[in-house]
Amino acid sequence: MTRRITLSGHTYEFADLKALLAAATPERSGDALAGVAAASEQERVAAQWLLADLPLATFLAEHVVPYEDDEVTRLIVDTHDAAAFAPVAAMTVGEFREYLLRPETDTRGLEAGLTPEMVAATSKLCRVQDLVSVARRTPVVTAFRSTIGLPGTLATRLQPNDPTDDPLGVSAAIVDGLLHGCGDTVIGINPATDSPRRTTDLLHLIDDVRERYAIPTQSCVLAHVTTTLQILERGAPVDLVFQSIAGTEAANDGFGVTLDLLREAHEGALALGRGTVGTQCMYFETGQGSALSADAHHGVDQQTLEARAYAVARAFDPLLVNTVVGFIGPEYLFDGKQIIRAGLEDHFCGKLLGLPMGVDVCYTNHAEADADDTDVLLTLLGAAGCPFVICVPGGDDVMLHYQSLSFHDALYARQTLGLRPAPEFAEWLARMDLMTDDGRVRELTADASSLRVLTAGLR
Amino acid sequence: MTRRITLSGHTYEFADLKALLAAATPERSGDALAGVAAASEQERVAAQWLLADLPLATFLAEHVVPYEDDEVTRLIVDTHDAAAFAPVAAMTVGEFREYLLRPETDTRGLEAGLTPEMVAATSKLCRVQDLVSVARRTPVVTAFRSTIGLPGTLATRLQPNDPTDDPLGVSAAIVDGLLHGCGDTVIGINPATDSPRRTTDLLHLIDDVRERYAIPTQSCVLAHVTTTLQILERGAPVDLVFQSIAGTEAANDGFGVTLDLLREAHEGALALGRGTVGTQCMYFETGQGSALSADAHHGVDQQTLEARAYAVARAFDPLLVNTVVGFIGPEYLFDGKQIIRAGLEDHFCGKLLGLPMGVDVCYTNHAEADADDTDVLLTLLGAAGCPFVICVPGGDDVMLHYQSLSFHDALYARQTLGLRPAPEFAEWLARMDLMTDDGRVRELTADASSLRVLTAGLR
Amino acid sequence: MSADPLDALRQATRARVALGRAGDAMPTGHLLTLRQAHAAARDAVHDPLDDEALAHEIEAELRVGVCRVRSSAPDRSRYLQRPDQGRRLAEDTELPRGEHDLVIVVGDGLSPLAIRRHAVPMLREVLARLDGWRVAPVVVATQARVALGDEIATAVGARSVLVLIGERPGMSSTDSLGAYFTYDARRGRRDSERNCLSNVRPPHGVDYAPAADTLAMLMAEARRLKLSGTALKADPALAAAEEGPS
Amino acid sequence: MSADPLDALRQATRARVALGRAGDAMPTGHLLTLRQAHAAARDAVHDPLDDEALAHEIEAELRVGVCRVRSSAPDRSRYLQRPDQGRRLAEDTELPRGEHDLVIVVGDGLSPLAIRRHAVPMLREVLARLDGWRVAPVVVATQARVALGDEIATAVGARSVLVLIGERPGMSSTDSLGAYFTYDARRGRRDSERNCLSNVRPPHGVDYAPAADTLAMLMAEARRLKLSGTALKADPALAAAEEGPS
Ligand code: B12
Ligand code: B12
Repeated sequence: MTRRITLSGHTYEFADLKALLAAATPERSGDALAGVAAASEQERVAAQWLLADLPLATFLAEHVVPYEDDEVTRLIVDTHDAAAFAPVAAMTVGEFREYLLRPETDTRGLEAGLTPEMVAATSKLCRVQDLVSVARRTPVVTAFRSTIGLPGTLATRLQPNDPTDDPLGVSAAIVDGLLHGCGDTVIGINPATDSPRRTTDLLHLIDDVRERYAIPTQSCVLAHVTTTLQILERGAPVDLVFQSIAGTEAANDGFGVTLDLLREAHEGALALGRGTVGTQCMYFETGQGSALSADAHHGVDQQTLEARAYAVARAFDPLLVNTVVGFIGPEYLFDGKQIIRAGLEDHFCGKLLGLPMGVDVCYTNHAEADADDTDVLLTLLGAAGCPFVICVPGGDDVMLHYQSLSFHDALYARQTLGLRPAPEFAEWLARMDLMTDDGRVRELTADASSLRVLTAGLR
Repeated sequence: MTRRITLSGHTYEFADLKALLAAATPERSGDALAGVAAASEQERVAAQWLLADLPLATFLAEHVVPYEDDEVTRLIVDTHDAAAFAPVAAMTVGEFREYLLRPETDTRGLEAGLTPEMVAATSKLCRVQDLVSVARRTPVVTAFRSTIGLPGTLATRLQPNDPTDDPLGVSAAIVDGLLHGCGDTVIGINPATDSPRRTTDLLHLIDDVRERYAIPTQSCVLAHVTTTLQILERGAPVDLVFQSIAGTEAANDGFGVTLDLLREAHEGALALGRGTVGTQCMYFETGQGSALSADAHHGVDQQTLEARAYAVARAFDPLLVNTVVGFIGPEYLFDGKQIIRAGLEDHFCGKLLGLPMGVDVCYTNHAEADADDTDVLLTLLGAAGCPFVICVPGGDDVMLHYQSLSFHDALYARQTLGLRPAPEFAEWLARMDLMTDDGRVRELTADASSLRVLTAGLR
Repeated sequence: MSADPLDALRQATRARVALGRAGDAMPTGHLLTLRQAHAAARDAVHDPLDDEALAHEIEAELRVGVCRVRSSAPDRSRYLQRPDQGRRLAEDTELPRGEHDLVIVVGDGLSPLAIRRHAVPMLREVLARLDGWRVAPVVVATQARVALGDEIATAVGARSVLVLIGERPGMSSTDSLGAYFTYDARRGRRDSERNCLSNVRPPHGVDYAPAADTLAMLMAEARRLKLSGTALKADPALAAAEEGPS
Repeated sequence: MSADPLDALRQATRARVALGRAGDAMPTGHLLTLRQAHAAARDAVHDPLDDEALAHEIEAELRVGVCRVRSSAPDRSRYLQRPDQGRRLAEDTELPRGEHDLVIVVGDGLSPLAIRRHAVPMLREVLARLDGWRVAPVVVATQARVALGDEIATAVGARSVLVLIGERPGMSSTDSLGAYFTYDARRGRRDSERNCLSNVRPPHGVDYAPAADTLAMLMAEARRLKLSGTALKADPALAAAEEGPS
C-alpha cells in the first residue's frame, strides 16, 4: 500500500511498509548499501511522520517479508498473542512511544503481544534518551547458575579467545577476567576451529575451572549449533547452546540454521538439566547487517531485520542474547555514532520483546570508531539497564580481531553507575576476597591469596 | 625545547611545549584550522607518549603563551600555590592521570596547585571514561540563593531568550521552565540588544517573578560586563555579573574585557550582598575556539586555551561557569563526536581547577550533530556529576539560533540517573506542588493550582 | 487570557513553550516537528544566495549603486570550515575607491535566506536615515563573514562599515539578519570594537524601522565619540550620562 | 612458573592479561600502547597489496602458473563500503578456462599484510598436499572478498575453490590469514556451504603445516561427501561416526 505525505510543499511517497520503515530509519551505511535509505533528512522526517500515525495493528496485517516465503514471518504471526496485545491494540506507533515513556505504564506481559516490526518502528521514532529511559524501565531477568538482568546489576561475559585454542592461553585469560570480577554472564569462548573434538576439550577446560572454584556461572563454546548438538549427544558438558541468528529464513540458511534445528538443540540442552537457579539454556548472537551480508534482506532495513532476529531468539526462551553491534564493519555501521545508536536500538527492541538483551560493545579497525565511542555506548547502556556486556583482556580480541570492552571497562561502568555483578557471582567474589564490601573489585598485590589460588591451576 | 620520540621506526619531533600539547589533542577541526593538529594518528600517539612522561612541573617552567605578553599567563604563574602542588610535584602527566583515577586519592585542596596547562595535558591522555569518573569524584559546591554542585544533584539554567526582549515572551518562557522544575542554577537571559535600559528592565522582570513566588534562585542578564557595571552602579537588581571570557589576554581584549575590569565588576556585585545561602556572584561562559576566532591563540591548541580561561574564571570565585560547547560552529568542533568529547574535557578540567563547571549541551545547524548527540552528552555529564546544564523551551533558542537542551531533557537526566535539583529549589518545587515526593516533576492538568498561580502573572 | 492557562503561555511567545509531556519526554508530534525544523535549518545554511539578482533588485528598488564581491572561501564547505577565508576578499577583487564615511555591505553569512527576505527593506530604512553621511555604493558579498567588511571599507575608501549579514539559522528562525557596525574599519579590528544589532526578521523578530532607528542612533554616537564597540552603548542618553561622572 | 603469579599469566598468552590498574582504569602506558596498536591496525587495512610482485614471487618460488584479477570495487574506500563489489569480478576480467578440481585464490581481503607474509609459505604447504587434484593456476585477487572465489571458480572451470584471504586486522594481529573452502563453488553460494580455517599466522597463530593438514583433511572429506559447509566437520572421524547412527 502506497503512503503519501506532503511536507513544506513537497510530497513524499512510500510504496509499501518496508519502504516506509527503511526511510524512517536514522542514517545507517548498511541501508544506503542496500539502497533502501531515505534520500534526504526531509524524506526521513516525512517517513517518521507517517510511521507515527500508523496503527500498531497495521503490522499484523502487512508483513515486511511474505508469510509464504519465510519461516521467521510465520513464527512472528503464528505466535502473536492477541490478548497480550489488547491494551495497546488501538494505538498508533507514535502513541505507543508516548505510552512507553509514561511512568505509570507497566509493560509486564506485553512482550507476547508485540511483534519485532512494531518495536522496530517505535525505536525509529525514539531519540537516544527515549531508548535509554524506556529500556531502563523494562528489566528482563533470566537464570541458569547465575541470575542475569536484575535492576542494579551489570554482568559480563568473559571471552577468553585464543588464536589456536591453546588451553594455557585460554586459561590465562579466564583467570585474568575472574581476577577483574568478570564472568558472571558466561565464560564463553569462540573456538578458532569448528572441530567437535576441540570444542569438547574447551568445554571441559571451562567446566573444570568452574567446578574447581565453585563459580556460579555457565560455560559456552560458541561453535556452530550443529557441532554443539553433536558433542552434546556424546555427553560433553554443554551448559548453553550457542548460535548466531538473523531475521529472515534465508539469512538463517546462510548461517546454516533453521527453527527446527534450534528447537532440537534447545530440547537437547534442556534435557541435560545442568542449571541450578534456572533452566534457561540458549545463547544467541545477532547484529545489524548480517541479513544484507547474506543477500537475504528482502529489501527490508537492517534494524527491522535485527528486531526480527529477536523473534527467533525468544521462541527458545534464551538465557542470553546479545547484539554484536559494530562487529562486522563500516559497510553496515559506518562510525561511532551509528554504532552507538544501533546498540541502543537493539537493546531497546530486545528488551521490549522480552529478551535478556546484552550488547557486545565493540568496533573493528576498518570502521571510523575508537575507544571513546565504546566508553560512550557502555555508559549509556549502563544507564539503560543493560543486563550484560562482553569483555576480553585489554579489550583486544586476539582471535576475532576487533576491540570489545576490557575488564577494566566493566569495573568503570559498575563503579560510576553504582551497578553490581549478578548476585550469586557477587557473593562468590566476596568469598574469594576479590570484592570489597562496598562493591569494588580489589587491586591485587602479588601475594594476594585469591591470586595465588586462581593462578595455581595454570598448567 | 624540542622533544623527540621514535615509534615503529619513525621519529616524531615537537618544537616546543605548545606544539606537543596540540599534537597530543584528540582530533578537532579548530586545531586543524589553526594548523596545529597532529598530521596522523601515529603522530598523535607519539605526542601522547611524550606528554605522559613529562613532569607536571614542566608547565611551571615552560609557558605556552609568554609571561611578558599575556596577563592570563601572569595570573596563572603568579597565583600558583606551591604548597598545594607539593603532593603531586614529582609526578609526570601520565602518573597524575593514574593518581586521579585511584579511589583513595583525595583532590580537595589540590586545585590551587594545578595550572590549566597541567589539567589540559592530563585530559588529552584520558579516555572518555576517565573524564567521566574523575570528574564524578571531584564535586565543586557554590552558593548564592541556591546551592549548586552537591553530589546527587543536577541543576539547570533557565534561558528564556526572546528575539525582541519582549517581556511577555520572556515571562512565558520563565513560567514554562519553572513548571518543568527548571531554573535552580539561574534564570539567565541573553538580551537581544546591548542597551543598558533594556538590560535593567529585564533584570527587574526576573527579579519580580523571583520575589513574587519566593524562588530560591538568582537572576542574570547576560549583557556585556561594561553594561552590567553601568546599571549596577545605578541600583539595578544585579545578582550575578556575567561575562564571556577566553584563555589569552588578546582574546579577552576581543571580548572587550581585562582582568581589572572583571575585578571591578566582582567587587561591585559582592558589595550588593544579595546572596542568602552564599556570596558567590560571578558567572562566566567559555568555549573552545573563541581565542582562535579572535586570532588570539598564539599557536596553542583550543582545548589548552579553554582550560586557561578557567584560570581567569577562578580568580573571581564564580558561582557558575559553563562551557558553551558546540555553540560556535563546525569550524572548531566539527561533529557530535568532537562536541561530546570537548564537553567532557571542559567539565573535567574545570572541576579539577576548582570551578563549578556546567555545560551548555548544544549544537548549531551548520554542524554535523543532532539531538541524539546532545542526549549522549547530557547522559555522560549526568554520570560525571556535572553541576548544571542550560535549558530553553523545546531546546530551541529562538534568539541565539542554536539547539540547547529542553526542560524535558533535564527531567530525563534527573530521572534516569537519580539526580535532584538544588536542595533549596527542590523544596520550593515541593512547596509549589510541582514535584512529587519521589522527585518526579508532575505533569500538570489545566486546573492544577501551581499552573494557575504561575501563569497568573503573565501580562 | 485564555481559559486554558497553557494556551495563555503559548500565545505569549513563539518560543516552544507548553509542549506537554509523555512521561519526562516530549510528545511524538513535537519531537518530529523539531526534527523537521532541524532539517530545514540545515538546508538554509547551504542554500546559495543569488547575488546577481539581489544586486539588480537593490539597484532597481533603492536606486543606489551596487558592487559584488566574493570572499576567498571558494565554496560553502570551505566557508564553513575556514572562517579565516570568509574574512578575506578573493584575490582578484576590484572595487571602485573613493572617499566615503560609510560603506554598507550585504553578506550572505550563514543564512542567504535572511538576506533574500530582509536585505532590501532593511537597506531602505537604513538609507533613509543617512542624511549627512557620504555613502559608498552598496557591496553585496558572498561567502562572507562579518570581518570581511573591514577589508571592504579599506578597499572602497570608507571610514566605517555597516555589515548586514545572515545570522546562523535557528530551528524557528532560518531567516534572521544581523547588523554589525564598525567605526574606523580596517583589517584586524576586534569584535569588541564593533556594535551589533541582531534578530532583524519581522514579523517575529525586530522590525526594520526600529532596527534602523537604533542603528542610526548608534552610528551618530559613534561619529561623535569617534569609536564603536563596548564603549558605545545602545542607549546614548545613559551612555553619555555615564561619561560625565567617571 | 614464575615467582610473580601475574608474570605466569603474562607468559601463558599473547592476550593482554595482567595489565594492572589505576583505580578501575588501565594504567597510562597500556592505554597508549593500545592507541598505538589501533593506529597501526587501521593503517594495515589501507596499505595496498603489490599483486604483481606477489604473482612473480609465487611463480618463482612455487613454480606454478599465476593469474591476476581485480574485484569490481574500484578503490579501497569503495571496497570497504561496498562488499557486494568485492564479491564480483571486474567487468573486463579474462581468465583461462580449463577443467579443474580446484582453484586456489589469494585475495588481499582486509589485510594485504597477511598475504604478503603468509601467502607463499601457506601455498607451499597446501600445494604439497594436493596429490590427485587437478589444480588450476593460482589466482591473485585484489579488493577481494571471500565470495569472489565463487565467480573465479566458475570462470576458470574449477569444481571447488580455496580462498586464502587477509582477515580484518586486529590490534595484536594485523597479519592474520584465513582460508575458506567451497565445494561445487558458484555464484550465490552461502557461507553455510563453505568451511573456514582462520588465524593462520605463525609464530603466534596457527602454523602453515597444521593448517594445511586440516584443510587437506577437510577437502578430502568434502570430495567424498560431495559437499562443504556446516555438514562437514573438521574432525572427519567424529563427523563420519556421526553419520552412521543418525
Ligand atoms: C566477520 C565474521 C563474521 C560475520 C560475517 C559477516 C560479514 N559480512 O563479514 C558474522 C558475524 C555474520 C559471522 C558469523 C559466523 N561466524 Co564468523 N567470523 C567473522 C570474522 C571475525 C572475520 C572474518 C574476516 O575477516 N573475513 C575476511 C573478509 C575479507 O572476508 P569477507 O568476504 O568480507 O567475509 C566473509 C567471511 O568472513 C564469511 N564468514 C564469516 N564467518 C564465517 C564462518 C564460517 C564457518 C564460514 C564458512 C564463513 C564465514 O562471511 C563473510 C561474508 O561472506 C572471523 C574471525 C577471523 N579471524 O577471521 C570469524 C569466523 C570466520 N567466524 C566463525 C564462526 C564460527 C561463525 C559462525 C558459524 C558462528 C555461529 N556459531 O553461528 C557464524 C555463521 C557463519 C556462517 N556460516 O555464515 C569462525 C569460524 C570457525 C571455523 N573455523 O569454522 C571464525 C574464525 C571466528 C571464530 N573462531 O569463532 N562471522
Ligand atoms: C556566534 C556568536 C558569538 C560567538 C562568536 C565567535 C564566532 N566565531 O562566531 C561568541 C560565543 C564568541 C560570542 C561572544 C559574545 N557575544 Co555573541 N553571538 C553569536 C551569535 C549566536 C551568532 C552570530 C552569527 O550568526 N553571526 C553571523 C556570522 C556569519 O558572522 P561571523 O563573522 O561568523 O561571526 C562574527 C560575529 O557573530 C561576531 N560576534 C559575535 N557576537 C558578537 C557580539 C558583539 C557585540 C559583536 C560586536 C560581534 C559579535 O563574532 C563573530 C566572529 O567575528 C549571535 C546571535 C545572533 N542571533 O546572531 C550572538 C550575539 C551577536 N552576541 C552577543 C553578545 C552580547 C556577545 C558577548 C558580548 C557576550 C558577553 N557578554 O561577553 C560576547 C563577546 C562578543 C565580542 N565582543 O567579541 C549579542 C549581541 C547583542 C548586541 N546587540 O550587542 C548577540 C546578538 C546574542 C545576544 N543577544 O546575546 N558570540
